[in-house]
Amino acid sequence: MSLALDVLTILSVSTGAFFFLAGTVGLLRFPDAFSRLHALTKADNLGLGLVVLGLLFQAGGLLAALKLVGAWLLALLAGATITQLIARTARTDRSTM
Amino acid sequence: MAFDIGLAILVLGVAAWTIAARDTFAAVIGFVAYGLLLALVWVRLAAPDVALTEAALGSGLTGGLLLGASTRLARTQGSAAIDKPSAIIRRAAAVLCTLVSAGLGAIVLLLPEPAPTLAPQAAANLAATGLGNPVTAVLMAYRAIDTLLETVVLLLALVGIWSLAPDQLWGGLPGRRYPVDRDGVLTFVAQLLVPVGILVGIYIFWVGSIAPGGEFQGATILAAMWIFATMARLADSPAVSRRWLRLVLVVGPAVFFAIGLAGFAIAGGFLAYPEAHAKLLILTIEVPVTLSIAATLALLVGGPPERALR
Amino acid sequence: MPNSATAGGFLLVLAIVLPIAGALLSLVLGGRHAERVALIVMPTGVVVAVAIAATIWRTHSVLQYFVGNWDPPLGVAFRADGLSAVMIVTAALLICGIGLFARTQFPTPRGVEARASLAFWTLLLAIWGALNAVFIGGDLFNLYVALELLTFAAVPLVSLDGSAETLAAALRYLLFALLGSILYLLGAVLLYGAYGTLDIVLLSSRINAEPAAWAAISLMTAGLLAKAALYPFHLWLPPAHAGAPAPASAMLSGLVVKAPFFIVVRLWFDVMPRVPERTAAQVLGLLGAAAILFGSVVALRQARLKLLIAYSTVAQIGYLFLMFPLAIMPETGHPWNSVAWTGGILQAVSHAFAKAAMFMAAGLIAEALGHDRIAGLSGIGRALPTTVFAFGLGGLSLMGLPPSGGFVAKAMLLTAAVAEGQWWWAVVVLTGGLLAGGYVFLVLAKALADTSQPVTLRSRISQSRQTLAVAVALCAVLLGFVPLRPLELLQIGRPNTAVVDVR
Amino acid sequence: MTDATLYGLCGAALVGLGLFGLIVHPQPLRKILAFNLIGGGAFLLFGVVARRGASAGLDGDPVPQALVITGLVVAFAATALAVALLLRLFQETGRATLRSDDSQP
Repeated sequence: MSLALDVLTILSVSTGAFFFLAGTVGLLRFPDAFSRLHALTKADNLGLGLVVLGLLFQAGGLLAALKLVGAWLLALLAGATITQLIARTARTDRSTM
Repeated sequence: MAFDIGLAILVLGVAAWTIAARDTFAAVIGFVAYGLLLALVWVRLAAPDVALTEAALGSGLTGGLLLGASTRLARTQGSAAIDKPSAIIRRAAAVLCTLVSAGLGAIVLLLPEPAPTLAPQAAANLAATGLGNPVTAVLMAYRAIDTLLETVVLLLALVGIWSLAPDQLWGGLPGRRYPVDRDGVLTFVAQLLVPVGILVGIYIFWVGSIAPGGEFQGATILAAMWIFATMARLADSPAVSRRWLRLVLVVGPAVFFAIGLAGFAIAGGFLAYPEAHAKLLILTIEVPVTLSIAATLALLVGGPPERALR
Repeated sequence: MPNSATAGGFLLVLAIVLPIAGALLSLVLGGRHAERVALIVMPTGVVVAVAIAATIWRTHSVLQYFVGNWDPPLGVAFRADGLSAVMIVTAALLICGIGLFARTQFPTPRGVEARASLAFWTLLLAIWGALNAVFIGGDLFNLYVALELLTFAAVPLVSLDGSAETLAAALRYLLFALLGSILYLLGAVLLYGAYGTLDIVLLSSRINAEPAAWAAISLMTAGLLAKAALYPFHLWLPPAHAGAPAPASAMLSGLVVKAPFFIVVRLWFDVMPRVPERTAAQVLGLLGAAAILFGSVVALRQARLKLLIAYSTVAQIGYLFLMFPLAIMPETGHPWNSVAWTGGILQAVSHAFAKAAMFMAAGLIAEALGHDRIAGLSGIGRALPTTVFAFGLGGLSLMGLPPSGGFVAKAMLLTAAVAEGQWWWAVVVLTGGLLAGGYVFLVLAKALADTSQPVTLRSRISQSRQTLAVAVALCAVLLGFVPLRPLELLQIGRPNTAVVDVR
Repeated sequence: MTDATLYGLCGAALVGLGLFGLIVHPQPLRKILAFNLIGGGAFLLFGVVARRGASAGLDGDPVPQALVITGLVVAFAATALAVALLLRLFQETGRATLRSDDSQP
């Protein structure tokens, strides 16, 4: 049972890490603010989500699991907001240029 | 071990980049990353209380403060190149700093074994304080005088910052008025997040007596929520002349002093607690202190009054 | 647990709590009451200071208090020896003098709160509390917090007038002070890592001559020198001390720079007494000598009175550090050590009074004339004779002429230098005295110059403020009447040293 | 080499890096940043000392850990005051540097 959980954790966290990597490459390689943001949100949503999912299998109890999910939800909310704000600023900057 | 080596190299790399970066804004971003990585190091060093403080205060609030400053100073970037020190000075500085680092490193390697420690004494006296977290016991009992003076240090820094206001703006509102949030995104998130954040801040403070956390960490989160609320224009900073604001700022150290002096009567010494009531007294101090620190930290970020009252 | 506090130990707590509680109260009550709070705290604080000195004098032992009844190393100790007592009384008297003097400049406005007066009175009390915390601190980290308290109270005073120059001066001051703090902190962590305590008494029994101790003391000393503005770390001092309002300058030059010096004395004589190192002490002495010569020569070339006095502070701080090569000898108990030691401390005290009086006088002159250009001082001696008299009395002490505290201090340093065969320090002391005579007479000659037309004063200067400046200067002069031998009070709490009578 | 020693060396290097930045950067904001970097290194040394002192069932000596918390708060206050001074200086003069001729006004 614990072996199965460990395998699930490894799979899930590795996939999450891949999305982080992809997101970072996108951030560095993509040409403008909007596509960079697009890349970043993947790292935030999926990457962190998968890492949290992987850790859930290792969480000792319900409270710890809830805290993990809470952290993910907060990060999602913050990420979505920041993305929105950056995009807005980028649009204003472009239109004034 | 491999993880630690990697982490140490990453910390050093980010630090070097922060020093070397041409753009100040970029350097500040580097500093925020540096702080978060240091928080990880603190976890590795089995100091979760410090990790929380580093993440919230050292990286978060300090980072926010410096980001704000660098955007306001953005227009002065060009003039910096003029005053650059000569190559000789730079080389001499590099040699000096290498020597300092090498010396410190050598001393770290030479530190005595077994290491001298106060952990046994701190643990043995923990029961007398009624606390479960030895770090909180150091801050609130064994070395309470440091903590007490530190709350005053924060207040003095605030008095210093306020005293920078031009005379005609004295008594006014600190900092700039943030621009209106047109799409309401920030407002929406703030409405959602600020209550959660306040809850988290109170929890972190409350849990500090038995687990990692405490008044400084909790107060920092509360301060961040205050700043967030003003950024989203949910609320505005109060004018610095408000009597209630002054009371909020001072109540923490005042209660700390009062209970400390009461110790002369009830426990035979300044800042001494009778064993039976130690935990209750410490909590009685911590609640107002958390409130005062939170308000002070938020106002320290806010800066001197910049808008006249009415 | 052994008796943790000596009788009267609570006085030490009061010495910190009283001024700081006053500062907090000022903030709550606001600018309309800040001055009144200060006027209540000042006499009370003097009583506490005198009580501390009297207790130490009567019991002939160190006053000690363990905060919260936690013994060191876990807890923090307050300790006051004879040296602490002298500094505490000096601070109390000077703060009172400066406070009374400042009432005209930072008056309490009617109805509304004024920025400058709220800040000044709050910070005055905070500086006092911080100084007392430094003078009785028995724990190196507690001393760090006390030093930060002092820095944060002192820096805003520099830029109270809000002009661009003083803002730049305050920022520069703060940056130097922060560098000093961090170096001090690095030293503290090395000491804790090596010896497991930061308590001064415990450290002194555990410390050995080894790399960790040397690195720690070097880092801490370097940090403190940056805060004390010893040459070559003096860059920040002249603009900051000259730019601040006169009462604040008096506090900064008279008292605030003495706090880091005091901690250097603690480190070298109390933390490290078993690890005497002559070479390092000679380096400190050399920096002191450089400060004396550089500061005095630059002071001679100043066109503005307040800057001249500020550069003179750079020079006079140098004298403080001459005591290290003279008082640290390989064989402890050398008869001349305590003479040099007493001379150094006496220099700190008499300079505090003399320099405060000179800044007060300069402030009055600047207020009366609307400027402080030395070239434009002609005739001020006739218009404000009392003020110029106060300046002259202070100058007497700086030059080291009798009767003055400066004379006794410098005579002691001189005698010790000659007796120990380190005659080069004697040359420096004498040259510094001559140069000080030069810049003091430069000012006096202008001020007393006979002019045909009487000067027109921009504002009337009240006689009471002039008298206060004279009173403070007289304290420096009165110190000249203490006998020429190590003061007994200063020796309380010191390891036994042979005492010589210089006469 | 233990983890603690590794981070101790890291802290020593951070102090040097920060000190270099403090000396060579002319802009005060970069100096403030460098001061915070040194602070991070110095505090890390406290953490190393604390970690080495683990005993009596505690994972580290709580005394240096508590000192770091105090130190972090003081460092923040210092940063805030320095930033406020710098911004005011910028408002008054339109520049954010300390020129060497400031000492001779």
